[in-house]
Amino acid sequence: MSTLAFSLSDFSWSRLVDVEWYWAALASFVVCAVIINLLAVYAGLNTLIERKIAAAMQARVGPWQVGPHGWLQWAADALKLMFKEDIIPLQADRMLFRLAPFVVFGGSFACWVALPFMPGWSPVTMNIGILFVLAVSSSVVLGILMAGWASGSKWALFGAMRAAAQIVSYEVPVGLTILGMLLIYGTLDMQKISAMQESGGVFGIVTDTHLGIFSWGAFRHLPFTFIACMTYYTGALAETNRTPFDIPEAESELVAGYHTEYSGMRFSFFFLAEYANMFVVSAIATTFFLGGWLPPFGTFFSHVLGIGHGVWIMPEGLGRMFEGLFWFFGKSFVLVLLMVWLRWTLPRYRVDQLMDLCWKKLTPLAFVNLFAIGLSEYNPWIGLGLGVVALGFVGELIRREVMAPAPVEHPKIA
Amino acid sequence: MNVADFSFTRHPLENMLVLSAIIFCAGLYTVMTRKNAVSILMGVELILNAANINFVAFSQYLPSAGIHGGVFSVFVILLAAAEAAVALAIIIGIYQNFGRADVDVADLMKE
Amino acid sequence: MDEKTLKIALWLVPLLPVGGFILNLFFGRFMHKLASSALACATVGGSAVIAWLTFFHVKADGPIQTDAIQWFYTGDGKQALTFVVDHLLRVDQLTCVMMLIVTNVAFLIHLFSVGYMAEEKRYSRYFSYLNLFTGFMLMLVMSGNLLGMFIGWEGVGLCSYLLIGFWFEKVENASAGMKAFIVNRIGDLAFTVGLLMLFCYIGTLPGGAWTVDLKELAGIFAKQGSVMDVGIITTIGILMFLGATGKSAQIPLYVWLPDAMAGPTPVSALIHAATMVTAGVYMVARMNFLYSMSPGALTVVALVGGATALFAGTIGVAQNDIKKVLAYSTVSQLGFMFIGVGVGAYSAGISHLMTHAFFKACLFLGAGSVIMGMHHQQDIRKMGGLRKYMPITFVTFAIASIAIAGIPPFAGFWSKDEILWKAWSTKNLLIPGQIIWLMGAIAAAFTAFYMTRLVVKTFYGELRTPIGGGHDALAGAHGHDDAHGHDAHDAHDGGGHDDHAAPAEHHGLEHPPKESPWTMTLPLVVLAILSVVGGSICTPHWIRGDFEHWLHDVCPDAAVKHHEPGKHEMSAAGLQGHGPAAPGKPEEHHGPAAMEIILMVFSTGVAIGAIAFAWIVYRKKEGAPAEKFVSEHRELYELVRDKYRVDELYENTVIAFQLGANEACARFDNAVIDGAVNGAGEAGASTSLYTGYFDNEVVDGGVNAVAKAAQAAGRGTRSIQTGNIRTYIAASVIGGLFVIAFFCLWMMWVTQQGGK
Amino acid sequence: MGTEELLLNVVFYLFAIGAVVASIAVALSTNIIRSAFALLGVLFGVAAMYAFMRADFVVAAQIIIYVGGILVLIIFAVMLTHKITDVNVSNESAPGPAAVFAVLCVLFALCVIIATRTWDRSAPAESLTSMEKLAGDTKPTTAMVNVTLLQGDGTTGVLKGGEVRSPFVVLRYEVTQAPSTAEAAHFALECSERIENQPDEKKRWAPWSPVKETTVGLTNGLGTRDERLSNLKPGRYRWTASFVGGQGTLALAGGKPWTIEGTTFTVEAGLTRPLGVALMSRYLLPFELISVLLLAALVGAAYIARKEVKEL
Repeated sequence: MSTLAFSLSDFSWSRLVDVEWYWAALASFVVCAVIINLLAVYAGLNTLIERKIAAAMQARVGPWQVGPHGWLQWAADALKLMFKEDIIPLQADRMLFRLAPFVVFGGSFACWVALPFMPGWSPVTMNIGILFVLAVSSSVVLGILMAGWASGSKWALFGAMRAAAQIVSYEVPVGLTILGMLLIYGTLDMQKISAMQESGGVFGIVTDTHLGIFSWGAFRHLPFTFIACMTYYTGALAETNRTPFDIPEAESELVAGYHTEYSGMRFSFFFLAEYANMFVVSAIATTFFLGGWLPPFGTFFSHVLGIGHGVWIMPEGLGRMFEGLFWFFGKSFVLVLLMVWLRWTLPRYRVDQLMDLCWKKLTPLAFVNLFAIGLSEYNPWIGLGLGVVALGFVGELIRREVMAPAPVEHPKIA
Repeated sequence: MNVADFSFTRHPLENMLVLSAIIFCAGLYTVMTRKNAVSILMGVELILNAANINFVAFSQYLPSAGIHGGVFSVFVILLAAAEAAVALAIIIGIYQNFGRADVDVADLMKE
Repeated sequence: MDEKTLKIALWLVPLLPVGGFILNLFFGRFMHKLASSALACATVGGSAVIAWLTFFHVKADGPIQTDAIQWFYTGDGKQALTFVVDHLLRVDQLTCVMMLIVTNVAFLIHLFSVGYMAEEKRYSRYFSYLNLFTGFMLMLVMSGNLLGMFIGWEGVGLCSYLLIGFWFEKVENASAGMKAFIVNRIGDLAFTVGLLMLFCYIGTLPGGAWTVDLKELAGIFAKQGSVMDVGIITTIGILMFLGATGKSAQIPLYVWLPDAMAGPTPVSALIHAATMVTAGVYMVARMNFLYSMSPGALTVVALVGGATALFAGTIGVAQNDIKKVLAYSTVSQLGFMFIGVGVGAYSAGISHLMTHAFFKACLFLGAGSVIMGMHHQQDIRKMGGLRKYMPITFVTFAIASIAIAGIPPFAGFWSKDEILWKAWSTKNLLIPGQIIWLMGAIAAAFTAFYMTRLVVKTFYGELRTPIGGGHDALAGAHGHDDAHGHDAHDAHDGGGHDDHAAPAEHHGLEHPPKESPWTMTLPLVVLAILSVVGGSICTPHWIRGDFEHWLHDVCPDAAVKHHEPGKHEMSAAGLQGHGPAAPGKPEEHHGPAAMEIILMVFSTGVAIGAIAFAWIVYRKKEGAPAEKFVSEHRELYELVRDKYRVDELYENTVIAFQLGANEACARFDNAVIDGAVNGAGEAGASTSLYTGYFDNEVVDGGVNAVAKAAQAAGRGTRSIQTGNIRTYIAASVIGGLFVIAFFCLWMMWVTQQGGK
Repeated sequence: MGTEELLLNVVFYLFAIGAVVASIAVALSTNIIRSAFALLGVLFGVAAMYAFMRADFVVAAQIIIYVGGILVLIIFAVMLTHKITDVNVSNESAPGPAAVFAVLCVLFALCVIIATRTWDRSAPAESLTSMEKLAGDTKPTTAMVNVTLLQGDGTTGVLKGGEVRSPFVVLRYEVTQAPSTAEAAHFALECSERIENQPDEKKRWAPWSPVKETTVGLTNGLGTRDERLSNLKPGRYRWTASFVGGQGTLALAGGKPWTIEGTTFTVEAGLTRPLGVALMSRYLLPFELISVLLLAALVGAAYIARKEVKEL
């Protein structure tokens, strides 16, 4: 594939159908517009679903007025946000205050162009896909810091610094787990990563066999890849500042965190960015651990439905592509809903507990996991042995931690 | 036959060189004029980036240069990270000892 | 077990006890007593089982040896001195015998110790030492080369030292252990010299090789025997025999053995009666190819053996400590064995070794049982009438005594008589064998005498120690503690038993002596049975005895033919290992020589006579004649009782000389060497005075001058060093500018040149 | 110059000028926080430059490490060393005509050198060899297949001027050697501008020299494919055929009316794989040393900061 990472002619459109450059440009513009609106609608629906789930879990009704059963509430909210007055505090650094939401939103939105939505097609196909996603999403931190500082408010600033510390810290275990999975796949291209999960698995002992969901990344080297999946998901929760790691916007301590001072459209940008981030991390989890756009039953459905056959990489008909799209979105959205569920289930961590979890538990675990996966890739039988040992260890850990939980240590007042 | 003309003909080498020169000069000016240690650190980062552009440019435009430039740019980035960590620790030390983060206050060894 | 497995399992024979030693040494103190003793017994029993399996294998199809594991090597094939030493265990018929004796007797004695040491506080350590000894002994007898044998040789010495001084709280015990060790060192020095001489001689011999492997050595002796120098061989033989006298307590190095009785009685039984002290005999038998070549060496061996047998026998008559009596009888029996090997009848020597192992172990264990029953009373004058109290001990003890006294058909008779007959009929010596025979016969008589005396004084008559009352409570408490409270106060309690009867003397017994537990009586019974029937395999060949054939392949009886006076030459027999060879082969076809029968009858008569005499003296007449004899020849009695004052002799000669030499060396050290050192120191001090001036003035002056110059320079240039970063950067930038400008000019110049 | 090229130029200059402006803002801004965020702009601009130079891995490293790590550190340091609640953190500088003059001198000197220096653009001998040598030693380059359009009837002849009668030719390529493990073989054909109007050394100052790139096909196994190749201008072309993970032959077939003769090639695309190979093979020791140094820096920074915190 072309090595030019960000050039217009890299759009798969101009590769599939051979068009003039302006058609390509138009197509790319259309794609971006579609994705942005998709994102907006998705975020709105997501808020609505979240509120509904919260209501259900708290035995409330939730939004009810607008539309049948309140199903249009999100649109109303969007309208309200659009027409709300945009307030900038006097203390604020106006330029940065204006700039910050776009940096955050841009950072989380730019990740979408690299996601492998359907077989053989991403908005931009680049051979450093996952690296690009990690890189771009790391600029969200800057946006948050910018916003927090530019607001000129203590709450915002503390929230921002908390968020920055948290995100930067939790990038370590996340990066390590992704590194371990890259050891298995040997490529950065998320399309290829998705395609490679169609066959192989069971500690790499069977290589070219199609094993359904057991060829997915999460089941490649049990239990390590599964532990990696868990670690990644936990770290992703923290990176998106979701409960139980939402101390940056802990409404009981800081009013609303770094976007306390924001209102109206700028606030909605943060809002969109958060939900976009949720989807992005879920999509990465899907791509790395849950087989990307692969259907859970391999090519079974396709054979039954008679849409195409054989290789997944090259699209053989739009039916195949949209089936992949369906599975991709389905898996990712399940993960997003899991986030929502967790948010209304778990209590919030304290700051020291948060850092303790990251540096003393997740990071060493990710390191060990990395080595274990490397060994398993080096020799499947070593991997099997390690796996047995690790399972015993995990069982012991569960017996000790879960069945007899350690007493909560109270914060030391200096 | 000249390979280089055809491998990367889009952005001539000189563009990159001039750009890196400008960034380098900006960093130099920062380092020369700032009092604040953190700002000086920023200037140093600018200079490093300029150097990196040169490395990558020569490595990518001149086939005879080989891949060494690319490798070196990665090394430079890593070293910049280490340098930033240590430098910032020192700066915080200075700030907590002198109450300011200026480089001029830490001249005790002059006497 | 098939051969392949057996080859592996052979390693276990020595290694199992060593493993038990390690476990007991490090983890013993955390174990329950029962556990550690069970561990020890189990390891030794395991090697015993393997030993039996090996024995059957060897009986079926010949010797077996493990695969060689390279130990070390010198040189590459090209250099002059090139040889490889392997870890190698070789089991032939001789090794089989020794292996069986060691493992089984050791197992029985381990079992005995379980009961005997029940109240010992260093229990696990005792068993670990015992295990270590067993391992070393097995290595000694099983090793395929002289080096491994030597390591075993030294190792058993170490273990005997450790176990003699086991109750080191008492000075006597510690010094006894040290005495044993030092005396053994003297012998081992000679042994080492002999080994090295042998090594060098065989290495430099034409057709020889640098080797320590016993089989290769035997082969070389077989091939090159005719060209060897009998003088050197004799020297080597005598040197190695000196080592044997150390280890096996022969004149002149026997003095350590009686003191070695300071150790626990089972140790005396195992190490100082059954196994270790026979190492010398085994060595001579193992090196038979060497001894068979030199009548001189054989003569020395036989003479020393006979002398020792006689000498120790006479001493045994006058001892009153039960263990001392047994010790001297051990020495004299060892003398018998050396007579056997010395006259070239190795099979006879080894057979006596075996039977002696049986009955002497039985005797010692019985003595241990008696001592236990008498609450650590060892003086036979205080005993008597014990056969009522401890019947099993009495019966076994009596059987063993009859065996050692040499009454047919007990074991001792056959082996001893074999030895005597060989001594009479031998032609291998430089002196007529009848002399040796005479010594042996007298010694046998003495043996019968003092054994009877011992039995009578111990088991017959009335108990000569008051029971129950008749002594103050304190002493009673003391006695009680002696019996049981080892953990209570160890200082002299550790040495309070198994020693001279001293501490137990001034009080009686609290309660009458009782029979020992089964762990102690079972070994007694087994050993007694063995000492009855054990002799059957070493009966003469015309009574279905085939011990000689059994050992014939390994150590055939020597037969030196005298071609010309002074030149001795081995017959083919026994030098090429297998295969029948005319002269060396035992006469098989015809029956016993008439002389042999006569001698048998004679020696039996002598033994019976001696027994009867002793019985009359000590049983019928309650020892009155002995008293009379003593009162008449007081000084003779004291001379014998004090073991001919040999210890004092050594004290005044060897040790005195040694101490004087030490004194002289110390004086030399103080006067000359220290003086020289101090003088050097003085000289250095006086010179340093002057060098000090030079240093302070010139060197330091120069250094200070440099420093001052640097200081001045710094003071001059410090104004440049404003602590201001910006000035530094500016300076560097200006410098860089200069560089760039120069670069540009140079490049223009270059381009102009190129233009032209 | 084609319109798409113009567009790309615009993008390029956008990023470049953005980077320059941001760097000048870093140098001159009176507000240290603002200069920190200007540094963000510089970093992104430089990353874009790397992207234009096709150093994809360096782009990712630059953004992850600089933006995600160093810049956050810097901003934290700023906030820890100032009274962070007031928005305008003064950032006094000592601007002087001397400094400006010196910097301008340096800039001028650099530009002079860049303008007058001529670089050695010759390819090393092994630039066309197999993947290992490419990855190990020289920069990944695309093999040049010098092909000429031939008459359909087989009579050769380099086209000069004139018109290509058909708007497209059919290119048939087949994979003769299986691609390496688990990686689809990517086939790309890149047709540079005609040789006749190749820009010369002077014109290289011009920011752009046009190229039309067409990715011809994509397969993950042996086989033969036909791809339509369009908008060819008449002339003699150089084709860059890049073919990852396998070998194949290229032949423009169909013969109506043009055919293209091809040769065999093996090509590595992108900087990621060769960088990895180089780091693990030739630069292994420096790589390890740098990792050790990073660890030392981590410990040292933690130590210094921790000590001070104790003193507080």
